[in-house]
Amino acid sequence: MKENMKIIANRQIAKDIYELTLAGSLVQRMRTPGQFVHMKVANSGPLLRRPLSLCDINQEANECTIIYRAEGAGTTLLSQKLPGDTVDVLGPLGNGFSVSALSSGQRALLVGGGIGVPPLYELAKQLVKKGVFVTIVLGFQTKDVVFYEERFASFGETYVATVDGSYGMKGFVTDVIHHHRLSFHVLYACGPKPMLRALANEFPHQDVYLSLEERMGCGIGACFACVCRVPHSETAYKKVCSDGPVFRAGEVVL
Amino acid sequence: MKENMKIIANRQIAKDIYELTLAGSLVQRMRTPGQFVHMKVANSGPLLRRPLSLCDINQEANECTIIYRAEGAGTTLLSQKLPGDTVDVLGPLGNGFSVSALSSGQRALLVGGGIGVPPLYELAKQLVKKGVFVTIVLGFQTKDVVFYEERFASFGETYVATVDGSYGMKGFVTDVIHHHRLSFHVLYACGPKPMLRALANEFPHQDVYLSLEERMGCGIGACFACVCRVPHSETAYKKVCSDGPVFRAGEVVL
Amino acid sequence: MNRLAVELPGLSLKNPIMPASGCFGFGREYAKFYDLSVLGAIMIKATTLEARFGNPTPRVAETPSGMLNAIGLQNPGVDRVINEELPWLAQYDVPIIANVAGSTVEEYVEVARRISKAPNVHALELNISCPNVKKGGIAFGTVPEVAAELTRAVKEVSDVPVYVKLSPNVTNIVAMARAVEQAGADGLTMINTLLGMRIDVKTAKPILANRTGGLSGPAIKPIAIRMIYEVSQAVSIPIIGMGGIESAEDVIEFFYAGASAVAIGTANFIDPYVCPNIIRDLPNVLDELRIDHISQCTGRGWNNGQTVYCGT
Amino acid sequence: MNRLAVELPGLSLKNPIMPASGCFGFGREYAKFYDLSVLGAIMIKATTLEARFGNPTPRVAETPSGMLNAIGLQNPGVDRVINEELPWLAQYDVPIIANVAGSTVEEYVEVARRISKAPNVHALELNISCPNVKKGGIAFGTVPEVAAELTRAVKEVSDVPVYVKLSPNVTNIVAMARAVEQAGADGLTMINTLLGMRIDVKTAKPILANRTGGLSGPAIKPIAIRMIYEVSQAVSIPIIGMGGIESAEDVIEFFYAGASAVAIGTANFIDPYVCPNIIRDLPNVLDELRIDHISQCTGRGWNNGQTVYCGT
Ligand SMILES: Cc1cc2nc3c(=O)[nH]c(=O)nc-3n(C[C@H](O)[C@H](O)[C@H](O)COP(=O)(O)OP(=O)(O)OC[C@H]3O[C@@H](n4cnc5c(N)ncnc54)[C@H](O)[C@@H]3O)c2cc1C
Ligand SMILES: Cc1cc2nc3c(=O)[nH]c(=O)nc-3n(C[C@H](O)[C@H](O)[C@H](O)COP(=O)(O)OP(=O)(O)OC[C@H]3O[C@@H](n4cnc5c(N)ncnc54)[C@H](O)[C@@H]3O)c2cc1C
Ligand SMILES: Cc1cc2nc3c(=O)[nH]c(=O)nc-3n(C[C@H](O)[C@H](O)[C@H](O)COP(=O)(O)O)c2cc1C
Ligand SMILES: Cc1cc2nc3c(=O)[nH]c(=O)nc-3n(C[C@H](O)[C@H](O)[C@H](O)COP(=O)(O)O)c2cc1C
Ligand code: FES
Ligand code: FES
Repeated sequence: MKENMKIIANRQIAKDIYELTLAGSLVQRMRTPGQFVHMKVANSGPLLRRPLSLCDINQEANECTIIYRAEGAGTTLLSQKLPGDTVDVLGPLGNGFSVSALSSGQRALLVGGGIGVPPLYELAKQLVKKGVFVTIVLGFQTKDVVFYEERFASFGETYVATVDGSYGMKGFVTDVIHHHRLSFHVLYACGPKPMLRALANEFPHQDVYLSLEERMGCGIGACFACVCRVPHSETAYKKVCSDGPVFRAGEVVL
Repeated sequence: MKENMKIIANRQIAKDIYELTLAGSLVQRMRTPGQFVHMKVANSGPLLRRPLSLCDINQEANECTIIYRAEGAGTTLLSQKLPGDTVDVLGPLGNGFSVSALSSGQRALLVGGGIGVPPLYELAKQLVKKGVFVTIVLGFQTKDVVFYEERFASFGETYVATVDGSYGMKGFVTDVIHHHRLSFHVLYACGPKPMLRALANEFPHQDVYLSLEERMGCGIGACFACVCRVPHSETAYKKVCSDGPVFRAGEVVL
Repeated sequence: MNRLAVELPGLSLKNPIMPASGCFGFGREYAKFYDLSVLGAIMIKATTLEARFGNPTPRVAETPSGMLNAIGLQNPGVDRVINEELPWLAQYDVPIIANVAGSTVEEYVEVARRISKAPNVHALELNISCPNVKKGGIAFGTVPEVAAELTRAVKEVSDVPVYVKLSPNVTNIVAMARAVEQAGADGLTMINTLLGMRIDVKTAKPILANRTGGLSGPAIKPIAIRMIYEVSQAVSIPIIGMGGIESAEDVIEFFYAGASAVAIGTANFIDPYVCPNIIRDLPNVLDELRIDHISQCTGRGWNNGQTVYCGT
Repeated sequence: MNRLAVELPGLSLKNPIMPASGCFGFGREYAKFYDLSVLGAIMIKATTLEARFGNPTPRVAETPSGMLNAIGLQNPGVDRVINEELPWLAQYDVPIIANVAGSTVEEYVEVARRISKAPNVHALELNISCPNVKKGGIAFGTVPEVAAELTRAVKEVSDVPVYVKLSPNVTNIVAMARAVEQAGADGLTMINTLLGMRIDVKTAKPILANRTGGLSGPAIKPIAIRMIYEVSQAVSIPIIGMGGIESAEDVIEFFYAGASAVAIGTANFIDPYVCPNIIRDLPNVLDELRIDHISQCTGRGWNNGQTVYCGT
């Protein structure tokens, strides 16, 4: 469950956005899109691990890909790592997106916001492989930070929105969905909480899976840092790290 | 006085002993053997800088060499650095060995113990250049950690002692001096305090320069971490970092 | 001879390494990484009378060489701990130290009474020092008389020895230690977290929803060492030390300061294998130091090799 | 408008950045690196009545993201500070805050009386919290009444405003702050170091010759932030904050917590240019945050933009 994985590539693909390819035997345990790894970027760096989603799993090559935004101390340090270096990876962790919720011929809508986009890539790959039709809506702040549009386009119709209108449609992912009247059997989403809330409110009677973020300690369910409430209970809870990060809309309080 | 110097080479030359070659414009300020640099080995590594002596100064090539023992957190991290990496160097600091204490044709005895050996190298170089005859006595714990014997031998008669007798004469540097009845106009020494004390006691009436070590905060004279007492005074002091590290025997209490 | 075996009131430990309360849940998650029977003991998560949800999130924030937490004593309540967690833990050959918390003396007493009867609970750890709850918690941990009264009340009902967990957020830790020793504590555990805070530069808001939280991790190690050094010279009950331990060398440092066993908290989050790794490394470190038995390390920082607390 | 200018009792600061006492000597060394006139102020090394040698060495030890020091108030005595150091500092356009220490009330009073008359001393900083001296020092810093009495006595003789430097080694920092405010303190500086210790694993001896020392550096930053956050809401005199500051962002965090100016200690050892670098970076950080003036940051962590202490 823990390995010093080898960095195969670590390249910038948009402003502050990096694509990291890792090799190691842990890849053989990685199956489900939406699962994440808990990464210690350096021995002498920041104390805690950083949760990062799996973006692409390639078991034949024994490689996986992660896309991250270099923002704070840990991810900035990570962005300086070179091919050949290693990083300490714990994972795969958590419960990912349910691919089995759909069968061949059905329609999935995948909605990603900002740095919530990456886990949708492996999800799209697995759904398409299964014969599911996917439509993808990606929301970003601005043109500079858009990534993977063409990659997603190879799986299905792909729409991009930017908040400032500098690329694609101006507005939010919900605007895209309305504008194009996109429909689906199952909706899968990952991104900032306001986006997830909007989607949950928009489609209260449909099958919606949401991937949540929360500050983590252990990443494995032991420290109770990452809990969220369950509707209609004072004490019931779910842990984002081990019960999630993907929940069915309605399962937890957003 | 502060520069991110470039690592040209960082190679192991004995057990846990590394020879680090740095390039940068700071080298142009480095003149005196026995001076040291205060080095921050990594941005995200240990908090404090590490004092390390200049071993070789090559102003034509804009390079200097430092020899260090990988022991604690900082020096171990340093030993993992690769050519092309940079380290944050403050220096040169302190007052080094007085080369002008001798004139051409006179005799110098250079005595180094363990990781106190390095600064004697630049000293020997400068003395020989001046026409001074140098004799060198190097003491080490054991054979594994002996370094630079041949290099010193090119400057003058060089004797090695090891505490366990695994190489050279068995015993301490003072044993070598006695055994070979070595004499000198000026003695220069760097090494552990017991060795320095023994030498000061041995030659109370001669010109003896000793390089001291002390745990440091600032390295520039501001924090009073590294003071030593001055004989016959309750309050007088010298700072190892800025008044030393080299003192005349008798100048400070050992 | 087992060089790591340690005898403490109520506890025959095969080694002096145990996960610290709140950093190991009830063991279920770490059991996926290794066999819990290798541990000296397990300090389970703080237990209160009723189930508690705890504080809103974010509950953790990173700091230089440390972390802040404000979990707020989330736990399923003493009865579910007794009925669900402790029986599950009983499959492992490892004594349990039950961390007891509450808002009133009565609550502490009731939790202690019930949980001390569980067959695999070999000792209680009185959490008088949790900085993350409004009522109780830290108040009990900062006034010697209040701590003493609580200790006395719990001792009266407990079927097993009682360790009191000291808060470092006090002017005089020795006074706290003496007060609870006098009141009958069988041992001390120290230190709990230091009260700290971080404010987000972008939003100007505290990062923790609870605003303040408890600082743990390597950053606090020198404070823990100092306090254990002071307290161990002032009391004659044993100390289980904690605060920033990451390695076998750290364990030795805590023993030198005066600890007779240690607990590992935050480091479990960084490396889930840290406890078994330390247990593996300790004999080698003892070899290097030419020390036969770990207990000989206790108090060496001040006693130069005399015997201090050495079990019974 | 100077976006960094700050008005505090006795101090018109061109910017709120000053080196902390004991981490900058009397400025001579850092003057080789940059023009001291760029600084908001300078807190000079603690001064006692007579010259003091201080503690034996080693006097410093490294810890995770921090350092311990036990210098022991080494200084040349108040008269030499007045006759040699302060006149030398007068060549720079920078107000001096004189750190006053002593073992008795009388000693504090005498040092304060003399040094407050020096023309470039614009304020005193009463060091009631140095953990590294046997007598006085920390005793004054842990009992509110004792601190208040000392403050009152010094206020009576001082020609300039008096700031009291609080020790974090207390149960109730707010009580200390209120006591010295009541006694007439014009401002607070906080925090001094936390008492800590390290023991050498090889020798089993404390690394510091003095055994314990004061913990400073980034490790203590969350504790400083928490204490300033608490105290700034409880008093109405301004706070000069310190404890682990390394960057302009850290400065903002201290202001948000409630500081009106800050001091930089340990970071000077890591980068001698840290103070001028922070002064250079601050306007850019204010730009990013869309804040006009640094003073608007004070207390934002709890007051959401109301005005708190804002000079006179
Ligand atoms: C399940 C999960 C999956 C994620 N997947 C991705 C991904 O694929 N790509 C990506 O760029 N980011 C992802 N994130 C967010 C990512 O974890 C944070 O951006 C990252 O931890 C920030 O670290 P830092 O060193 O840049 O920031 P710092 O500010 O140095 O972080 C300080 C502390 O806060 C925590 N933290 C800060 N921001 C967040 C956040 N948004 N969520 C959780 N913890 C945070 C850090 O983990 C660390 O403990 C994911 C988060 C979660 C919970
Ligand atoms: C003027 C001077 C010149 C030196 N020159 C050399 C040299 O050329 N080659 C070399 O190998 N060593 C030299 N040393 C010793 C060297 O500074 C220490 O070995 C080094 O700081 C240890 O760092 P670490 O990260 O390995 O140890 P750690 O144990 O991680 O160090 C912890 C802290 O203790 C300090 N420290 C530990 N040991 C010493 C020591 N012996 N002297 C001073 N501070 C210490 C460190 O600087 C650091 O602040 C010199 C020391 C001084 C004072
Ligand atoms: C996330 C977290 C939760 C904690 N919960 C508890 C608790 O429930 N009861 C308790 O007594 N201590 C609790 N603690 C304190 C630890 O048991 C320990 O005393 C402290 O963290 C210092 O050790 P460390 O630095 O090794 O983490 C908690 C600490 C952390 C980090
Ligand atoms: C080496 C050293 C010496 C110090 N000397 C003094 C002193 O003489 N007087 C004083 O009030 N504080 C002294 N301090 C405390 C600092 O002024 C400051 O309050 C503390 O270090 C926290 O700030 P920092 O983390 O930025 O260093 C000293 C600190 C250090 C590290
Ligand atoms: S991060 Fe520890 S329980 Fe989820
Ligand atoms: S190391 Fe600071 S004065 Fe010498």
